[in-house]
Amino acid sequence: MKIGVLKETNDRRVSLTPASIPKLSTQGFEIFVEQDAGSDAGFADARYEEAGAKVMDRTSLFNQASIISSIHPLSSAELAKLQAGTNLIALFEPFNDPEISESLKKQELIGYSMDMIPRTTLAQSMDVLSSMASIAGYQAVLLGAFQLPRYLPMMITAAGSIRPATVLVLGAGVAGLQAIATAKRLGASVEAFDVRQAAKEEVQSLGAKFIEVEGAKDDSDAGGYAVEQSEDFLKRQRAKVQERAAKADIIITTALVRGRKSPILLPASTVEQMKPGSVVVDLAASGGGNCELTQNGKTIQAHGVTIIGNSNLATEMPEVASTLFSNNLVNYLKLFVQEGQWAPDPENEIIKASRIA
Amino acid sequence: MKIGVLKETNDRRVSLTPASIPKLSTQGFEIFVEQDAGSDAGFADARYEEAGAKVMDRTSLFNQASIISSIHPLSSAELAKLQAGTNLIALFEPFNDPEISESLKKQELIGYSMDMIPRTTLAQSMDVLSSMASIAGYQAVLLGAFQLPRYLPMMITAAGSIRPATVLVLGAGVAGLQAIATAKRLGASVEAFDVRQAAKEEVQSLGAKFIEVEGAKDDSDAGGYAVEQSEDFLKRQRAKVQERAAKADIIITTALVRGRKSPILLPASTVEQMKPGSVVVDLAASGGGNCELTQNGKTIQAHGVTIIGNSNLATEMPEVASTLFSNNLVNYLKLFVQEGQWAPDPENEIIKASRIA
Amino acid sequence: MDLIIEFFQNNLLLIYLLLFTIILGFEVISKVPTVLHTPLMSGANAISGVVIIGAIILVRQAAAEDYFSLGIGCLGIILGMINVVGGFAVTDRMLEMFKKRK
Amino acid sequence: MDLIIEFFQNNLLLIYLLLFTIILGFEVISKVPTVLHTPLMSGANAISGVVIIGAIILVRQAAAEDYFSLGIGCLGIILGMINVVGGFAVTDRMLEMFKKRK
Amino acid sequence: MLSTILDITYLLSALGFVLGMQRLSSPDTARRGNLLATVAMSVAILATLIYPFENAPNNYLWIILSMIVGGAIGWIAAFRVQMTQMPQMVSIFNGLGGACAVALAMVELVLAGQQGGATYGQMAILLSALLIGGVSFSGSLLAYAKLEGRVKDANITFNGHNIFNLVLLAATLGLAVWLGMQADTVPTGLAIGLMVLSLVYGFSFVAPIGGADMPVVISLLNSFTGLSAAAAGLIYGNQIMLIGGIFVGASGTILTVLMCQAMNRSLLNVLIGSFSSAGGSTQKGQGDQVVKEITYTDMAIQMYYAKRVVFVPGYGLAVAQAQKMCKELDDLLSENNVEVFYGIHPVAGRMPGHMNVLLAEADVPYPKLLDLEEANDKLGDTDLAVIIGANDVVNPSAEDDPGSSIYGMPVLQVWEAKNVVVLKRSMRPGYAGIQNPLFFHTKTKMLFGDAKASLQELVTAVKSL
Amino acid sequence: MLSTILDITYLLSALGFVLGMQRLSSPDTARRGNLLATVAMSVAILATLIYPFENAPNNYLWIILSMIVGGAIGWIAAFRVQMTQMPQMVSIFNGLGGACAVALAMVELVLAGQQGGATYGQMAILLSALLIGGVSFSGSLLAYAKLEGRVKDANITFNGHNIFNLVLLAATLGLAVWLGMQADTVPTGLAIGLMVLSLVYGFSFVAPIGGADMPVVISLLNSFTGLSAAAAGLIYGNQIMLIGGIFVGASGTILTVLMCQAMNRSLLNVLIGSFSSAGGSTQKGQGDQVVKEITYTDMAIQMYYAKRVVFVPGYGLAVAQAQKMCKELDDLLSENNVEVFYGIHPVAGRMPGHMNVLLAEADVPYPKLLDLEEANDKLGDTDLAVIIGANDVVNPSAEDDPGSSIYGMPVLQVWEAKNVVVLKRSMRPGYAGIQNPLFFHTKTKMLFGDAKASLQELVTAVKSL
Ligand SMILES: NC(=O)c1ccc[n+]([C@@H]2O[C@H](COP(=O)([O-])OP(=O)(O)OC[C@H]3O[C@@H](n4cnc5c(N)ncnc54)[C@H](OP(=O)(O)O)[C@@H]3O)[C@@H](O)[C@H]2O)c1
Ligand SMILES: NC(=O)c1ccc[n+]([C@@H]2O[C@H](COP(=O)([O-])OP(=O)(O)OC[C@H]3O[C@@H](n4cnc5c(N)ncnc54)[C@H](OP(=O)(O)O)[C@@H]3O)[C@@H](O)[C@H]2O)c1
Ligand SMILES: NC(=O)c1ccc[n+]([C@@H]2O[C@H](COP(=O)([O-])OP(=O)(O)OC[C@H]3O[C@@H](n4cnc5c(N)ncnc54)[C@H](O)[C@@H]3O)[C@@H](O)[C@H]2O)c1
Ligand SMILES: NC(=O)c1ccc[n+]([C@@H]2O[C@H](COP(=O)([O-])OP(=O)(O)OC[C@H]3O[C@@H](n4cnc5c(N)ncnc54)[C@H](O)[C@@H]3O)[C@@H](O)[C@H]2O)c1
Repeated sequence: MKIGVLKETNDRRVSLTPASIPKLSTQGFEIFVEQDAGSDAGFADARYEEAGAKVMDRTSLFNQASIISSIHPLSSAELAKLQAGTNLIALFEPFNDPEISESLKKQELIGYSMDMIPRTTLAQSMDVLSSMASIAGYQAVLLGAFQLPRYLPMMITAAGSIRPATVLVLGAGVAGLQAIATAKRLGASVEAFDVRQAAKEEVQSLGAKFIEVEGAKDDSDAGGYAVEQSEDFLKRQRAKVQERAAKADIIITTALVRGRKSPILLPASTVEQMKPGSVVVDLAASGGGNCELTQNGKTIQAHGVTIIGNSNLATEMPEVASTLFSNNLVNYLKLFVQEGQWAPDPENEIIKASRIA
Repeated sequence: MKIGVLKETNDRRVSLTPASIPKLSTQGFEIFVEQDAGSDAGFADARYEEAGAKVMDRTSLFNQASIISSIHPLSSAELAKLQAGTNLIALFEPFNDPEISESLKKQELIGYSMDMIPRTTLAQSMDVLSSMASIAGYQAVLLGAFQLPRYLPMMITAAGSIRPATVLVLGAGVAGLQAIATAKRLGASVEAFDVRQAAKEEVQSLGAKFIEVEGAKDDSDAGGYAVEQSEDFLKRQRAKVQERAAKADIIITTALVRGRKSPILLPASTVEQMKPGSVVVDLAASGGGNCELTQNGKTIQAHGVTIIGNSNLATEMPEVASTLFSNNLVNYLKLFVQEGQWAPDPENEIIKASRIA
Repeated sequence: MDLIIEFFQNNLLLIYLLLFTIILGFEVISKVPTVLHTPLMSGANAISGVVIIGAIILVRQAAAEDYFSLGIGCLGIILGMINVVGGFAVTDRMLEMFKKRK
Repeated sequence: MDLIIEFFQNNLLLIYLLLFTIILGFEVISKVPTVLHTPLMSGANAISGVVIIGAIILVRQAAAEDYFSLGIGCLGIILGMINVVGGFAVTDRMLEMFKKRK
Repeated sequence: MLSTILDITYLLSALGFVLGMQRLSSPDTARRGNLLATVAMSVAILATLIYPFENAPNNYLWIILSMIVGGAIGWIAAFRVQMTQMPQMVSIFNGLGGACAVALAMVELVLAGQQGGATYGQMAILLSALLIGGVSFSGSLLAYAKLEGRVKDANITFNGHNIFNLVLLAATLGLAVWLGMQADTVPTGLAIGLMVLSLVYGFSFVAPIGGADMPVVISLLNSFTGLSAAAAGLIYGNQIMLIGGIFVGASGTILTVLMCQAMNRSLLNVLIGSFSSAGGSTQKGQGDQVVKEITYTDMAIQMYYAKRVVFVPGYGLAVAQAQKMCKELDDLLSENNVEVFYGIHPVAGRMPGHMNVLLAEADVPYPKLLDLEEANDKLGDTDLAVIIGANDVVNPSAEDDPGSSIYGMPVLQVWEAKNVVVLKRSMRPGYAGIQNPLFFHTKTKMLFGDAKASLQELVTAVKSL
Repeated sequence: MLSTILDITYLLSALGFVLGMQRLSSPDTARRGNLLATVAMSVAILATLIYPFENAPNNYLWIILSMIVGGAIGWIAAFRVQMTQMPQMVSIFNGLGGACAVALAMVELVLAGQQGGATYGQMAILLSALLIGGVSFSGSLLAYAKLEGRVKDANITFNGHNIFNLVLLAATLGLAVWLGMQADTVPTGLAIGLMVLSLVYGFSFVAPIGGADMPVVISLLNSFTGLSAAAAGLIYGNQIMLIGGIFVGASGTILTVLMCQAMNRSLLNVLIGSFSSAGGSTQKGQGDQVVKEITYTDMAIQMYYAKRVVFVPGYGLAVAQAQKMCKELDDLLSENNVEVFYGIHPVAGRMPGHMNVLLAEADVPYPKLLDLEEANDKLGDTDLAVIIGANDVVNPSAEDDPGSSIYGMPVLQVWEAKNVVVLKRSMRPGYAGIQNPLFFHTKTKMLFGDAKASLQELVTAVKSL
């Protein structure tokens, strides 16, 4: 079992960190690491070597490894360079890139997409989406707070009393909850919003206020993922959001519906009403954004409001993000090994769900 | 009494905000505001006009105003344009620019430097240094936390347990204390350090740990400002800092000694020992920095450590910074008005201390 | 000595009673919160005015012309009555502030 | 009726004593924490073994050949003794766990 | 002279009983109180033994032998019995005390018959002692058997039992009154009849009462024994028996009431309403598995006297926002040198680090937070694991039920601890929607209710220790 | 028959006293307890009035008139007196009770003399009543005068007072014993002498005791009165007097001890060591200005029964890290519908927003935080301002002393509230290094100690209300 770890082309993270290498070695893996793979995340090549990996250039790695791990999938150009039968592990996002499965199969490659791991309790230890969302939620608040020209906490000072800022979190999934927790910590008044019915209790469990909109579709059968809501519902929701958003200093949106365009929760008209200087951090930017004005990967100013569109905030904390990804990957790989041999059980629920080719 | 408010050339703040204008008008002031003076801070010209100020260009303002307020002092070129007898209110920092007093006097200008207001309890309401330092301390933590490739709080997650980050604050003045409070809020382990004897209790009053170095010079007579310490003391201090810094994830330094070069609390050798990815935020950068490697106004990487040298972080929160500055200014101006007339009492302790020409 | 033994023999139950009364007095008071010290003292004081009963008995049994007994007895009644009435009334006033809000 | 009045007259002090004992019993127990319910019950039970004293008196005064009294009396002593000794011992064992740490 | 000394000795013994009981009612002094009562009893017995009765045959041999036999049996029984069987033991002891009173009353009745009658007062006293003692005796023995599980309720009760009891009681009392009228002859046969009736009534009285209510019944029977001892005291004109008996009777009664209150029921409800609620208050069945509940005080004691306690918070802690209350409890325990740790499962809560956020807010110091592995290392050597609103993360199915949807997930092995208490509101499952066998584990007790409210109660209970 | 009814009435009255006192010892039931005791007393008096003594002249006119006079005086006095003067009033009442006992004893002594002697037992009883009652009477009157401030300690004490007291006591007791020997003659003159001696001793006994210790002394004298009433009860063979008196004697004694404990002193210390500590425990002078301290319980009551309380936190709150304790107190008060606000001065603490950080950590909701102007608006209508480790920010010099270094700074006008309590450790100044006249203000009381510890005590005290 020879596993190769690639350097990401457009990301500071790395899919495997030196600390994980011994855990894999003992299971019988041989580990190859591309040069400089971890340097942006703070893991020098030397540390990989110390831990027992072989550092090499990308081409030799392609030639030697039978399993290739990366965070982002390889370009189709590079896929073509691989030997048939190679196992690829990455976040293929088949919902967003429906052809990927076909193109892998065409090249007789085996693809495991870690973002397809079911969101069950059992699979938590390999759930990279959770790990990354958690970081994103935390970073979103720090970023928003730094950009905001105001304080988050209340301050009664000799130069005047400053009321606490209001942070509105739309979408209380993993990222949203972490954002709520972080904003609460910084002393903001936090309100949140979600269509899942369980979300209300979850939001309140962090001491924040839940803003209710009646008539959400039941989603208990959707395996934890959000379902798309009716148009009428969205309309009423938008009205309520508009009302609250006008008063919010920071809005963090996280409502990403996989395989669909993100629902617009903040139309331009709402942004217009916001106080100048306010900040929107849109973590759903990659799906088009929950804010109508969001531009994915960019920070723009509109109507005096700073709108940050970034679905990849985890990469801003490359060290911890890589560590968590790596731990998830190690836990995931454990499923594939039977007595030191690469023997994925095709009936295993997790493997079945995440195998896309 | 005609007071003119300038647009800053290199700063997003403004020295007077629209909310303060009525307070001045009722005292008999006429207010002139330079075009676009507050726009970077979120205060459009229209709001000034609504509040009762006249908006005009810089030249007409120079011609009409008898009192000119700004945050940073005017360039000598511009000073030359002013009529003799004009009152200037700004942060002249005479400690750092010892000639300023002479050059103002030469031109027969009257200069009041708000940074020279004594740091007494009575003068708190006009103490801009405190207001700005407080913002800087808060921002320093947000900036450091965002730059840090790790979490600040402890997290036990399915992808591994993350220990809390350690934040070390050197210099527990107003900025330092605010930094301590903010870092504590975010869940970091916070340690701090200062040479003032009262600092220990102050640090502990925020729930942080104080690192003691024995033999600090007594400063109780220095009017609240820090005094320079002996070489031996600094040596021992450096040793202790070195030891703690090696373990810190974020170091925030605030030890600015006015009129002197900032003491070096973090020599290059210490930075070398720090974990890669760690962050130093040096608020004493304008005095040369508490970190040997600090470059004022720049963010650099050294030995894998990010070093941010910025003594002007308050400008990153222009709205609240301007508001606080403006409130301080209004409180300060009250000292100058006797029955609707400009009549500063030369014997007033605060006026006496802050008049530099 | 004999006197004491005799007394003991004759008054065994009385002694039991006194002892138990004392214990009961201790027991009743021992867990009282500090707040109630003064009202309790005041209440106990009013009860100690029970001595008035002796004065009443004295006057009722005094011969109509025994002015000594009558005079002093009536003085006793007046004093005792002040103690009893004033004591309970004052206690009640003190306790007014413990009326429950809500 | 007369019987009762007579009884009352003759036993006034006894009645006081009984009443006060009862109040005392209530008062002593009334503030006990739930934890101590069982040990307290057990302790009270041991004390109720005081009936053994009656058995001892019976046997001591029984004629040496009055085997009926002797036999039943001794049975009473045995039963009472079990109650007393066992009761106190069991109570003590239960209370062991309240030994102070530190 | 000598009799005065005896009187004084008895007086002191009586004081010893009262003060002993008083001390028994506070945990700090309880042990000393018991000792005081023991000493008082010994003194009273000794004084009775050596006081020179006029012309008394004394029969010291008989007495000493009986005392040795009885004492030895009591002593051995007391030390053989297991902690969990204490209530049974108390019940037996109590029954024997009652039997002793019965024995005395019978002898005196027989003697009175032989000596040609007694006064009405004497008869009243003798019959009371007989009756009350008899009920106490047989009732206590049945209570013992029930607690030991030797009899099943179904075998000894029948429809209309309560009515039968009333009739039986009326018959017994009637016989007693009628017998009392025969003061001048004192028919022995009828006296024996009364004794039998009282025994039957005692048995029948306890029969329908549910197993969980036994402690209340024992306490009640205990106060009966006290009263019978007092009656016997009147027979012999003995103050110590009288005072001691009355005192036990009074405090036993109030104790009984308190015990009922602690169970949130009335005494009447316990005695009469027992049929309908038999056993219902302590068990919530789930299929044929049984869940055991724990009271606040019992749990408070378990925690307070433990060496190490591990709190396992879960989503329920967050929902209840109980983190500060949890910290308060922690502080209280830590003050008593209990080691308190928090076992944090990686997926506890609804977001990564959920528990960390909450516990940091409550200022729980970081070193007290153990992650999965550290916690599992410590759990084996833990006296009590307190599960606060966690469920899936402490589910043993993850380890031993291959059919479970979480089979294979590492969980907190709380069942390795000596005892487990689970705080939650109901038997509903957690996020994963699966049943948790932990709740039915032999080591586990449940404390139902909102976590914050439960913790608040526990704080109060611990403070009152 | 009738006498049995009287006996039963007395018995019930005695029960009423006991149960009344029992109820008096818990805040919830105290008022009802007092009522119960009042009723019991009325019943006892009434029964005594109407019971038909054989051949008694009755003298009802005298009796009723005396009762009306005494009752009216007592009633009026009780309602005229101000709340703060209650202890004085109690002291007077108590003294009068003692005087009543003295009167009875004197009459009986004189009668005994006329009737040719008494038994030793009667003499012992009569003399005890005389002696104890006398001490109680004069002692209580002096205690009253002291509390009213009508006598100065210096005027009535002298060096060696304690020794003088011992000698006086010996003389008094000696005379009493000697008089007791004269049971067959009962010399009236000597009896009067004894009465005078006991009055002198009562006076001299109270004289050296410090003003602050008066409540303890009153309680002690109260138990004396109880004992004298009991003695009088023995004279008349009257059980209600006996039981009531003994009961008051016992509970008064334990109450005295408890009061000493609450002041952290021993009874002996109060009675003997009084010279050295006279007045020292309640006053800390500063120049000629006087600082008043407050006890935890008094403060707890003030807070608990207030409508609005404003907390003013300062740097001391931060140093003590008392924010959570402060929140706990807030919660307790809020539960009782007390409005609680926090007045936050802009420069409180050592950094801008210092108080905000701390109070946010303790989860105090933002709307409860008032800034300077809001707080000053509310303070006028506030029952109690609690200053928690703040100093400069509540310094009235800023408003009224132009020479002060902070003259002109706006401060929190806490002195506008009805009462002010300051929690700090000492009289040391704050950051600005200037003295604070607030501490000497008439409305202000100090509670010295670490803020966290003080708040903890207050929480406990409020909970016990
Ligand atoms: N950590 C994450 O990132 C994450 C995210 C999403 C989902 N999850 C999943 O969530 C679960 C977490 O496990 P867990 O043990 O923490 O929670 P859990 O299994 O969901 O159980 C929580 C328990 O708390 C009880 N509860 C709820 N409110 C309560 C209250 N007010 N007072 C007392 N008890 C209360 C509930 O029982 P009653 O209703 O009977 O009171 C429930 O059984 C795992 O299955 C995990 O996979 C985790
Ligand atoms: N806000 C700011 O930015 C800032 C910055 C620097 C300086 N200051 C100055 O600091 C002062 C703030 O006023 P302040 O009223 O908050 O504080 P303060 O005037 O300094 O008074 C604090 C008081 O708290 C008491 N204290 C200290 N530790 C305590 C403890 N553990 N328990 C109970 N009491 C304790 C001290 O009295 P004991 O020693 O007797 O206990 C002291 O008098 C102003 O003069 C202000 O100008 C403010
Ligand atoms: N079993 C576990 O331990 C575990 C761990 C992590 C996550 N999960 C579950 O996985 C699921 C997905 O989590 P995620 O964070 O990746 O969610 P996500 O990224 O899919 O969505 C983020 C949130 O946005 C919400 N949302 C969607 N459309 C919305 C709309 N129109 N308006 C408002 N809100 C909208 C969703 O309800 C969700 O809460 C959740 O249900 C979560 O509980 C389970
Ligand atoms: N009266 C008031 O209300 C009030 C308000 C604000 C500030 N102040 C006082 O004004 C003074 C100045 O405050 P500031 O924040 O502007 O301070 P500053 O900017 O002058 O210095 C920052 C901190 O660095 C510390 N420092 C200096 N040299 C050091 C060294 N070699 N090593 C470590 N630490 C060193 C100083 O002691 C100080 O605490 C303080 O004493 C403060 O308490 C008073």
